[in-house]
Amino acid sequence: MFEMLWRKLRLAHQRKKTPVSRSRRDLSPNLEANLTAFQEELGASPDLIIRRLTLGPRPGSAGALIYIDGLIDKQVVNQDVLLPLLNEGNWGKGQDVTDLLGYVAQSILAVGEMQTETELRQVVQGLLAGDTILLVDGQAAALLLSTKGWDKRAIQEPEAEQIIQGPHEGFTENLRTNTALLRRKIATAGLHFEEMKLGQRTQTAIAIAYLKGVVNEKLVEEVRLRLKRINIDYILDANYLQEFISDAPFSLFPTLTFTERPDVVAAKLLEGRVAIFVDGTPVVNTVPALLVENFQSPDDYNFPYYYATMIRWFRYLSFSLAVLAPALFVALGSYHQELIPTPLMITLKTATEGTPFPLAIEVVMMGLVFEILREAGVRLARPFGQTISIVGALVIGEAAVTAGLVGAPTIIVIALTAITTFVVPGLLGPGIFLRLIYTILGGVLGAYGILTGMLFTLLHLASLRSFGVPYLAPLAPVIPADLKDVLVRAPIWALRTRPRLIGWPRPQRQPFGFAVDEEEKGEDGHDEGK
Amino acid sequence: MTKANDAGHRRLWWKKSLWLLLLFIMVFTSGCWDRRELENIAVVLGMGLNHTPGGEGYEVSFQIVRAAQIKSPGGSSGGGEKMRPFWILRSSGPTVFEAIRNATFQSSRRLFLSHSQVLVINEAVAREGLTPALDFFIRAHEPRLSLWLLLTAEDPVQIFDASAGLEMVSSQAISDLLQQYHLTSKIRPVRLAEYVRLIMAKTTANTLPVIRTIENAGKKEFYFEGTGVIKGDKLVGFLDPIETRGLLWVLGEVQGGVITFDVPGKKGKATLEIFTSSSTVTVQVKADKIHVKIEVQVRSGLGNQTTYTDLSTPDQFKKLETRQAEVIKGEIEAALAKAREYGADIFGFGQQLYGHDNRAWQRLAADWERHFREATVEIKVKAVLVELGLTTRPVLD
Amino acid sequence: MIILIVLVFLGLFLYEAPGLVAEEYWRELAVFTLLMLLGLIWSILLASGVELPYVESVWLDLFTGLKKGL
Amino acid sequence: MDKERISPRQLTFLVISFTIGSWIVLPSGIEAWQNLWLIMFLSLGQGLGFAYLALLLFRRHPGKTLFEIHEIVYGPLFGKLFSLLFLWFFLQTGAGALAVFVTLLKTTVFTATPDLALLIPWVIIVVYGCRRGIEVIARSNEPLVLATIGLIIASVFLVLNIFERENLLPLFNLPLSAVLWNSLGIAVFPFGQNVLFLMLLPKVNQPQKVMGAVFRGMVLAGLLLSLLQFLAVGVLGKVGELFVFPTYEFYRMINIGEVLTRLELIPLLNFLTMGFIKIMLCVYTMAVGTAQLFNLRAVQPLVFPLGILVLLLTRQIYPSISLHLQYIRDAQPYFGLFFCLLLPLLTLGMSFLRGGLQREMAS
Repeated sequence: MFEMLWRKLRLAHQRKKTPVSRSRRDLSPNLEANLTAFQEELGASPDLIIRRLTLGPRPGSAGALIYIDGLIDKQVVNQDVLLPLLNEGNWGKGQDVTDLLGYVAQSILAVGEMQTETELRQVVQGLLAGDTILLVDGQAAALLLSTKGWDKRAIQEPEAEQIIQGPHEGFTENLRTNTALLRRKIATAGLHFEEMKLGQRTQTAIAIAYLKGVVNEKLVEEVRLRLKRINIDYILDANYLQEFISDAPFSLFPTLTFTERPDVVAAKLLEGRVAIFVDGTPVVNTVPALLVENFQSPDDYNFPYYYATMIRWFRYLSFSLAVLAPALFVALGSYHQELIPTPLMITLKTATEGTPFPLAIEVVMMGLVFEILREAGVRLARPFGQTISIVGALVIGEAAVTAGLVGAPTIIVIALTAITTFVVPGLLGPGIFLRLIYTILGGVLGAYGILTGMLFTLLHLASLRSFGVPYLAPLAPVIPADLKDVLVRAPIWALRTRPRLIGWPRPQRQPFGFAVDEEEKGEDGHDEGK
Repeated sequence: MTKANDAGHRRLWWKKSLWLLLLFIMVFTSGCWDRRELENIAVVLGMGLNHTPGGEGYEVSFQIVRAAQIKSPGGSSGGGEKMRPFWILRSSGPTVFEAIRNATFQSSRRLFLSHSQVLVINEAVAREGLTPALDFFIRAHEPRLSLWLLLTAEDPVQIFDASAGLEMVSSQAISDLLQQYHLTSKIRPVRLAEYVRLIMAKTTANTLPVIRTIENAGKKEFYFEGTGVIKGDKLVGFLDPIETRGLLWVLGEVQGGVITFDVPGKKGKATLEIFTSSSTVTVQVKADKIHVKIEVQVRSGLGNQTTYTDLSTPDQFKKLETRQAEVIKGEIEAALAKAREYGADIFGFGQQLYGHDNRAWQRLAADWERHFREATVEIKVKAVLVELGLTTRPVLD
Repeated sequence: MIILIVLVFLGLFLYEAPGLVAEEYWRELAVFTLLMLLGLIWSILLASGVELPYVESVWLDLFTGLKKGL
Repeated sequence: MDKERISPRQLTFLVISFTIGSWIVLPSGIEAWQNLWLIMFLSLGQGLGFAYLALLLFRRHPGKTLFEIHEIVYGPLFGKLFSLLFLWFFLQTGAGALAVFVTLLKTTVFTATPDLALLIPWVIIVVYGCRRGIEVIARSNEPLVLATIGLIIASVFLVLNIFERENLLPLFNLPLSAVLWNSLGIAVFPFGQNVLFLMLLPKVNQPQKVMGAVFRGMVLAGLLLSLLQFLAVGVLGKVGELFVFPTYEFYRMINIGEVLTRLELIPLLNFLTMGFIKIMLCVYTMAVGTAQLFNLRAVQPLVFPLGILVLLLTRQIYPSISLHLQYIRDAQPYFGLFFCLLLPLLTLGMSFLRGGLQREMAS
């Protein structure tokens, strides 16, 4: 009862309704009035181009072509719109045509997508989305010609998610290119897109993608509901979205996955997930997101399974190292000296001889130094800057050791954790936060403190749900069938079922083994596979 | 709706912050009592146990690692002799625990016993009964049951003072040596857990290795020699190295070592290397008389020979094997004779009976010593020679 | 020391009580305060060193007495 | 809170971690040390008997918690009295287990730390877990139990070099009376306490699989504990009888090539997680019980004060570990029998007497 109440509260703060009041203004038949209306609406911005021309046969009526320079494809506007309009020959037959715009649309213009609008706000929106507007004196309507075409970034591999073997294409800032990239990956009709506009100020286009027949309808419904409920001025990046529609806004751990790779999004859609595209950012969210997904990477599926399993176990190990290594080092060094093997104990003692600070302070201090350097590395230059910061950190560490301020083992542990945090990029944020908390707990209550910290995290994660699916799905509520892609990356032909909680309507992915080739089947008349 | 909404919202934030506050209270209230930094603990690697000169209390000595020296051994340290990488501390008190605590009058750092490898016990303490002295080492949570127990006639400090040969600290050297016991199989290393288990089982007598110091070119070094026999809880006597190996043959713990004997019918000696050995002991009771059958299998190889004859022929091998079996039998009998002399069943015949024929054991347990002395023991040794090394015939024959 | 205990209990009470009041869970609030008071009194007794009987020693005397009685 | 559901598999895991709980650290029936692992099976049999009795009671009143059954069978007044008795049983079980764990921590590692510093974090975690509800406890319990099972299986291989068959012989050298008394002691301590699950059974989403799940849980827990005792006797031999915490000493003996050694912290932490789950279950059941006793709607606010009560009782449960050992040996069998045999039997009898009303047996 109370729990449900709390959940209501949590979503309550997203539901504040501020009614949007906007009077409906229509276009007027008088051309000049429309033009001044446009100028009022958009201000005298230099990239608003108004091209006056005369339409129709010999005297013809005054018209105007309006577009925003930079948003339209100049080539299309000049060749396919202006040229036919100004060409005398086209006007031959239709001398006394009243609906000039209709005639122009039917038989003159060579533009694919066209719309006629009467309401000013719609026209302005079209203009800002890269359409060209055709107005004619005497007609209270406007013709929106789709001439989008701004210079886009070329498709290249996202720097953050590079893989060794496999496709190297990444999403760009343009929504249409991204949807096209996904279409090329999944070329069946089942791939459905739904678009909507969000953010009063920015009118950013948001697209939901899912595979009909594979996805769970309730999930799509939930995604639509949550997106509609967002009431915000602007959306500039996928993370704005994440904090709004995530199940646990206060939680450390992201309940949506961030990726810029079409092959990853395609794989997730095939598993029955829903992808959310945001125009203007290459980052795409897929929901529901589980903790184990952060440990998967496209490489795992492009390499043989035994190698992939090994890498995956390296990732589990390195994330636990990144979070636990400094804490355990402090706990062992300050509380459980009995557990250090004797030879190591002697070397540890010689290494920490004469260092002034207690171990916990040393580790936390050096940890902060490394974090600051890492951040500097990122701001410094392109991502390779991070390696510079690690090298810088080691140099400083070395100096601290020779000066006798800090023990050498501390530097080794800190450098190790600094590197291992990069292995699982998805959990970089939580990793650093948890490491600090565990180190302090380790310094105060030793291994027992760390255990309480870990249990607190486990309980927190177990209570998390991402769009209804428990966050620790294959591990916390143990689902043996899904473990084949978590503990070990089973060979592709064995990955026959989708994750149970996500793709439950049709868990069966493909029949087991190899396809039966045609002639064989033909002979015995029936095909025993199905 | 909005008003409750904001209240809910505010309370939500307040709840969240309170959990964090709780976490921090927990962090600062605990204030780390048990924290002991690496710098201010004195790592004890070896402990010695002896009576105080007066005789009634215990004197405990410690060999503590001096970390600074280990980094740059023998660094010139101004005054006094070259600083050795360890420091020997003595302290005494009515009980072992009191003695250990009194040590903190002299040591600037807390003594940390978890890493101690060896416990060297003076014979005088062993003669009076060991368990009272060992109780602290079982009961306290710092010392571990994997502690090696050693007996010595001298003051344990002498053993610690001895040069550690290749190692830095003599306790470390002793511990490493005990783990290589199978190279000679003439020492039977015993850990605290093993000693206590046998004492509690009341079926078998305990044995502890003996260590002493010898002069070698001016420097004192430690030297393992024989085993002490502990009957009940008191030291009753010693076995020499050969008898110790006799005991090990019966227990099946000989995993290495060499045997030298005169080649039958030839002038010169042969040394065989023992690879592995196993033994089965069966104890039967017939009309309250104990009959023990000991079968020992040995696999060994020809190590070297000092005769001029070719020993690599199969029948020569046969002769060597029978001769080797006789020598081993001799060793076992020597051990048996010594054990009977002390009336201490160090071979575990009692344990066999206790395990396999409990009723008989209940009957005979009362004066097991007599039964042990009068037991008829049949020893069968099967020696197999499997290897020649690299050469067949001697260089000159 | 007693002041600290009272403070802690007050803090915990304030943590939970407004939520209950807002939702008009009166019965729950009553039981909640009852348990909190029980805890408060008990911890004050404990803190002030009053000699309270140990639970297991009570059971032990009862059952060993019972066994002897049988 | 009341529409939470757990699956039969999760119930089995909860039964395992509840049974393993604090017994694995401080076993009952320690006199029969050498044959403890054999007597285990005898106690498992008795434990299953208690469980069958309890499940029969649940079958007669499907979907009802123990306290509701009390009110149906004994009427509102007496029913509440019996429920109060059981509430105390849950409190003492939880506090007893917590006291044992704190003593373990204090004697092995945290000698100088005051109890409070160990108790406060523990209770915070338990309260946090209970406020999230049984679903979250069950979900986070699964990986922990798998880790414990993995650890116990792994310890078979870790001790191969120090395991001596001799220590196990002779198999049965205990007088029959001692065997029976000790087996009863074990039947009551870890297994009998599962009567607590009578409060949680209605929360399982497939009622017909409940009996199978509970039995599977108890049998698996029994096997695990017996295997661990078997290894401990094999390694420690007679010395095990001396120790207050034999399992801890057993793990201190592991020593493979001077490298894989001194790792007793890992099993210690693992058993602590079992303890956390056990005490969480105790506090959660008390919260649900109190809510039903005063027929309240919300369970969550009760968790905090009950957690504090458990904490306080931990300081008041036994003056010293020696008294606790004597309590386990002499008094706990009676105390346990009263709660997991006598009372359920009485309730079952009364329920048959009342006859008719809830006749329909669960499908």
